[in-house]
Amino acid sequence: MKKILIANRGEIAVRIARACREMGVSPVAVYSECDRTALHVRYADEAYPIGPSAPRDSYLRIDAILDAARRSGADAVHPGYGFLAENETFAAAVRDAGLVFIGPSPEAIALMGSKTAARAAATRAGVAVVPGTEGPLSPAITEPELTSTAQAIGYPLLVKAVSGGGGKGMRTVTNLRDLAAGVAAARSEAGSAFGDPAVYLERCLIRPRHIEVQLLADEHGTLVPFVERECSIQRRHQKVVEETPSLAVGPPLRAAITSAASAVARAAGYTNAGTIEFLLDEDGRFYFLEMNTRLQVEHPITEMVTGLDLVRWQVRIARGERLDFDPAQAMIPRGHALECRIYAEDPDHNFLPSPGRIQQLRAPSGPGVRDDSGAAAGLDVPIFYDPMISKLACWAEDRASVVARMRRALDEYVVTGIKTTVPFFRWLLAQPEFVEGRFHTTYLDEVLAARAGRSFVEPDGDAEDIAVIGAALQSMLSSGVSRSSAQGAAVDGAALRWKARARADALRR
Amino acid sequence: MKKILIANRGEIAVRIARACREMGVSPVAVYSECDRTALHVRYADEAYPIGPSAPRDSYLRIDAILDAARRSGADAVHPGYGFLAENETFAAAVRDAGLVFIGPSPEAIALMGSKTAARAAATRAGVAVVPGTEGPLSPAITEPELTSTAQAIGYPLLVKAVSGGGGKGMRTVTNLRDLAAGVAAARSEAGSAFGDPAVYLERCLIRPRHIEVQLLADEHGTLVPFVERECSIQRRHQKVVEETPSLAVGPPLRAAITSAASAVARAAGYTNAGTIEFLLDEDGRFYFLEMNTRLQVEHPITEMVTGLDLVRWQVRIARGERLDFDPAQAMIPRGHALECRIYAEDPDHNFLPSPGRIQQLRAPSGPGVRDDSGAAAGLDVPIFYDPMISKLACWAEDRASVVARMRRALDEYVVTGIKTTVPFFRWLLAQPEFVEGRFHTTYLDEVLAARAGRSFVEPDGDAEDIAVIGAALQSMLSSGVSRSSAQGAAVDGAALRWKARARADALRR
Amino acid sequence: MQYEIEVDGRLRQVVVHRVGDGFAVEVDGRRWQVDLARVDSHTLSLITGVVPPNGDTGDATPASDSSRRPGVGPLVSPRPGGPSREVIVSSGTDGRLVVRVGATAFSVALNGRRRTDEMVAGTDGPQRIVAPMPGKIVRVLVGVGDAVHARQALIVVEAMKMENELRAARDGTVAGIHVKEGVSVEAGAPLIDIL
Amino acid sequence: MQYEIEVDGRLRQVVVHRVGDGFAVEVDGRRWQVDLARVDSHTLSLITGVVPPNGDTGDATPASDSSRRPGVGPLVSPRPGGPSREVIVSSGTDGRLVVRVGATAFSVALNGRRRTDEMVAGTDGPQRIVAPMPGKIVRVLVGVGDAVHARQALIVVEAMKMENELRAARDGTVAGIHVKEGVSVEAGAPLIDIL
Repeated sequence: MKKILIANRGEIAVRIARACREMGVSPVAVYSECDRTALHVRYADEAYPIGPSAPRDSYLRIDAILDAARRSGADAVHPGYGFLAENETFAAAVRDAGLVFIGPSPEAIALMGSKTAARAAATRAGVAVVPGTEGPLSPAITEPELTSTAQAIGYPLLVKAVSGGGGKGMRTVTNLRDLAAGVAAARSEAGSAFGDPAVYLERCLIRPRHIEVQLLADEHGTLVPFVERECSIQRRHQKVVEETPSLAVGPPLRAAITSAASAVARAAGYTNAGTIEFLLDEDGRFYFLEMNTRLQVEHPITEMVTGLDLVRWQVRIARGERLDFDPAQAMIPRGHALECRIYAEDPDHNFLPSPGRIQQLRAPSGPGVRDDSGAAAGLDVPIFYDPMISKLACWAEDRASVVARMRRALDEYVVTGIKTTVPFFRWLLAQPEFVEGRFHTTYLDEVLAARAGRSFVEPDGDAEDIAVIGAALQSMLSSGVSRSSAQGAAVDGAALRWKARARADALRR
Repeated sequence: MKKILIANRGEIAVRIARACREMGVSPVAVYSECDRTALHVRYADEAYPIGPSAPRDSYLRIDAILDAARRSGADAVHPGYGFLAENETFAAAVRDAGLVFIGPSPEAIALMGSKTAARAAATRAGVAVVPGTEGPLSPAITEPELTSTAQAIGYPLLVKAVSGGGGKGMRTVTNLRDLAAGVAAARSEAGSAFGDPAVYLERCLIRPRHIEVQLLADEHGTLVPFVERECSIQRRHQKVVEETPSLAVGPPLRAAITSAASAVARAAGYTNAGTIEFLLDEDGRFYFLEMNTRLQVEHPITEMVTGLDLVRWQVRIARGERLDFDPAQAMIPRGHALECRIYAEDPDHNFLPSPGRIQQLRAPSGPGVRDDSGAAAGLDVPIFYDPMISKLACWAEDRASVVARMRRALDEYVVTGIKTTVPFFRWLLAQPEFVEGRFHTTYLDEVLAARAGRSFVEPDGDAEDIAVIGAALQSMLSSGVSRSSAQGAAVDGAALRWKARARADALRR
Repeated sequence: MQYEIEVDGRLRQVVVHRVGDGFAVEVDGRRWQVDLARVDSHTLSLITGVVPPNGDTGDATPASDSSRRPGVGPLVSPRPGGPSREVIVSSGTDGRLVVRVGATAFSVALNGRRRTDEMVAGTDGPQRIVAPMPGKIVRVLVGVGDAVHARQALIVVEAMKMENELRAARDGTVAGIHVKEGVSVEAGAPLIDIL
Repeated sequence: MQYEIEVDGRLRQVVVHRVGDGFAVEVDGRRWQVDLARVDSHTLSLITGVVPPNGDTGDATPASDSSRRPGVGPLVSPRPGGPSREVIVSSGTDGRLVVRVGATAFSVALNGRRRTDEMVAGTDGPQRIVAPMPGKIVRVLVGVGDAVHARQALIVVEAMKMENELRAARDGTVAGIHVKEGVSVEAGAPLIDIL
């Protein structure tokens, strides 16, 4: 494998390209019109345009992507996450073009990509699923049929897209009155987001935690589960903070839930990287939720506590290599890792997207900090895609330390020109519920509703005075004569002195 | 401990301030005239000026630093490395001012700070030292006495400053003819660098490796040694690349050398963080070289393979806390870590310092990369201090992977406006001797001498064509307005050609 | 130099004097000493102290401070050193500035430019809901004449692959609807008026 | 547009043509297709391909490429896509530029203005003024038999919306004029002969 085409954009395309470089493989990028200067294009060895900015015209265009692969001479395709990552037609088309698809087989994607089929597979593997409809709702279901189906499951319930993911095409319905509208809304969103309006119903567990198990499986029958991740901090069913290990999971539960995950994956004949998601109820029972047949957004935190590079292993598995590390390394976490998804959204205005040009960007750094970013100063955050600009992950010896480190890193993060969710995370990480790990999947929506839009910025009075002073002084400096020329002259003088001294030193030696 | 004054500058001041923030302690900076806008000043909660730019007028001014501590209300002082970090007078003055010195006692600094006293302490602890004089040479030593002393040790030998460090005040003498001049030069350099011209003689081992042992010791009698670091890649006795673990050290040698280090530190009644340096000869024998009674520049790589935060532990030890982690965690490395010291030097011109204003700076990021930097775009690299602008450290599962990752990270590192040693590291990490770990403390000087100044940049032809194309297009895009094109226009064709010829001649030399 | 600066809905009066190498700045009568250094065209480094009316330099242990000066009015050049703040000024929407102090960002308007953002409108007067970003109108949830309450969802705009509900800032009545479902709108386009 | 650029002690001749949305660039006769995007004031993103003499677009698998074009000369607008390089141009010492291509930095010097053939012409013998780029003849400034001196403007060619004056390299007499005002010419077309 000499050249890998990355059928994605943004931070994950950069992440995969970095893995390629470290493996001596040449990364090839594809780009839509608005992504011509995106980081993933500049970071790749080659780049090919695949169409207009709307995803259906570019990043979802199987033909254009395969054409780019052929033109570049790539011998493999990495789909990243989102876009075509869980599209079995794409995986099959890549295979049919004689290229390696870095991911599971089209058959496994098809099986686990349908949420209803995946639920059936889990049941066959002896793993409990959240109670719900066995298959998708008939498009022609009558209102009385719908009512009685919902009644049998019980309220509150979730309407979920069969082909869904990332919280799209999902609605919570708390009573009969909202049922029909919820189903209609979910169908509409699912249709436009995934090209498949099919939805199903599932009971809404009370205050569950979201626990998921990363897996790697090679093509020689070895399957390795990883220590769990917890992703209970969600806004409208979208993960915003992830951590590993979970405070709610001890060694016995870890053994049980990873065994369950392995059983489901084995039953599906799964290979490469995947993640099985569970809900954990207040009594410690867990239920299969769904399987993501791809690299997960939050994979960095697993890499941090296990020391295993998941993208590298994806490539190695696709090359036919064997999982030859000690499985205990994947199961016994070292320390604690936390990830915040930094979005171009305005947290003080109901998390509305905040596209636009990034004026300045200064990412945090130093011990235990990893910033996987697709953004750069001068770049526009396009309106066409998910507005995540970076994943800020931290590692430390224990959970209290990693929370403190994340707060430090958030304080260092400078992004101007657009709004980001950094202020929201600074607020969240100071909440006692978060610090003590007392949360569940609806915690965040509840606390946000209770705040009723109150700003996340709670400045001290001095900071506001300093802001006013800074605005006045900046205005004065920008309007008046700049001192920069005088400063420049001083610098040149200093540089000359240093050079003179260095030469003198060199001569003395 | 609520507020820590950091008596240092640059990357290490930022590193310590980050640890402070993560511990809920307020960091206080001090700054010299040229450091007013330095990163460590902007990153601190408070900042106090301590004098003109020359170190003796500011960062070496004990009175000014204590005055800043008093004004800020700090209750502790962290000295970093360099400047006053190994000055027992400073440690004592901090203690006498009622503040906590985050480091060993003045007595331990005094004992181990004198290289000859430290050698005696090591001998008392039963650890072999490199053969050499027992104490400093008498200032009044006669030439016949010097000759016979040197004869007894044998050539080649090293003249070393008693108070030295960082390769300063050190001379290699290969025969009698150069002896007197070498001693005189070392004395002169030591006097100006450390205020103490005393020197001693030590046998120069053939092709030794530099192996060092990090230690932590609390105030309750617990002392923990760490897995070794290897720092054999040195230019003129200055470390430029460090790694851990060493390819030359297996578990039995690790047990022996860490025991020896512990014995020396215990004999000195040592507390807080320190490092004992050894030379390892080709037969696997090791000799005590010296002890650094402070945080080491290269501490990040130890943090990466052990998961222990050394700066945090320095603060905790100074607060009287106990080393309560499992000592095995410090001794059993996970994976492999590598650090490159990025200097503002021009590797293609004999590593001359390259001060000036940083125009753009883009640090590498992503999995396994840690950049501890004191630099930022728009900042001047001052002429007064060590020109290290950042420490780029990488971690990976094994040595081959970490070398590949470091190469990837170096490729990502963009610094414009000044020259840096990044191109040199890109070259070094491609050398078979480096990749295979076949090196020793004089490897780099030998190979640099053999290259005779040949450029480290070995571009492919395409890249040069692209550079030419980029220059033309950039000129076209900024036509008429850019300073560079205006300057270019002033040069007529003939003059340009003449310059090109002269430059080609210069490069051929 | 005198400025009127609005931040968080409040007008602040700022007077800047140059004193020695630094500045003395009054904010609504509160006096600050400011040592200013420019990092780049958008970034300032401020080392500040509040100057009490007696002109104290604000040292932490003034009783033992030999450098302490007696009160000599506001224009003393005090001993430098104190709280360090990095300030980054960037342009925001509607001609406002975003001023970042440490990790906290403030939206400010210089010299009387009033805030025009209906999203955080006051407690009375008409509200106009405008498109916060370019996007497509997915659903209009209210009709002209409907009574709406604060935080009620009014309209759904799809942008960046997400459906975003825009809500009423306070109680009122829908007076006008400027868009239909399915149309694309630019940022700032008026969508709904509420009285 | 023509440049003379020195890199690593060698002088390189660069001719830039605008072709479609991109550029065709010749470097010492080697022809590149360049898709250019500006990232910021110092940073360019180039997606390039070498164009072989037959005008092939440089696809990796040309045999099966339905979009492959037959050789039609240098000014085809080829199918975009290919090697991607980030180029950062910053000012170096002595008026030189530091041009970073990927991870490698080059020190280059450029003349910075449009160059014409006479700048690199020999010192004696007849001169032929040729079109340095495709363009349109805007004005002919001399007639046959005119005596001209070195650096005298002879003819104006418009290309890339810029008027470019071509000048005599040295003193002489106009022996022939091969074009008229208003005509379009290809790169390399003979324009004026001087004896």
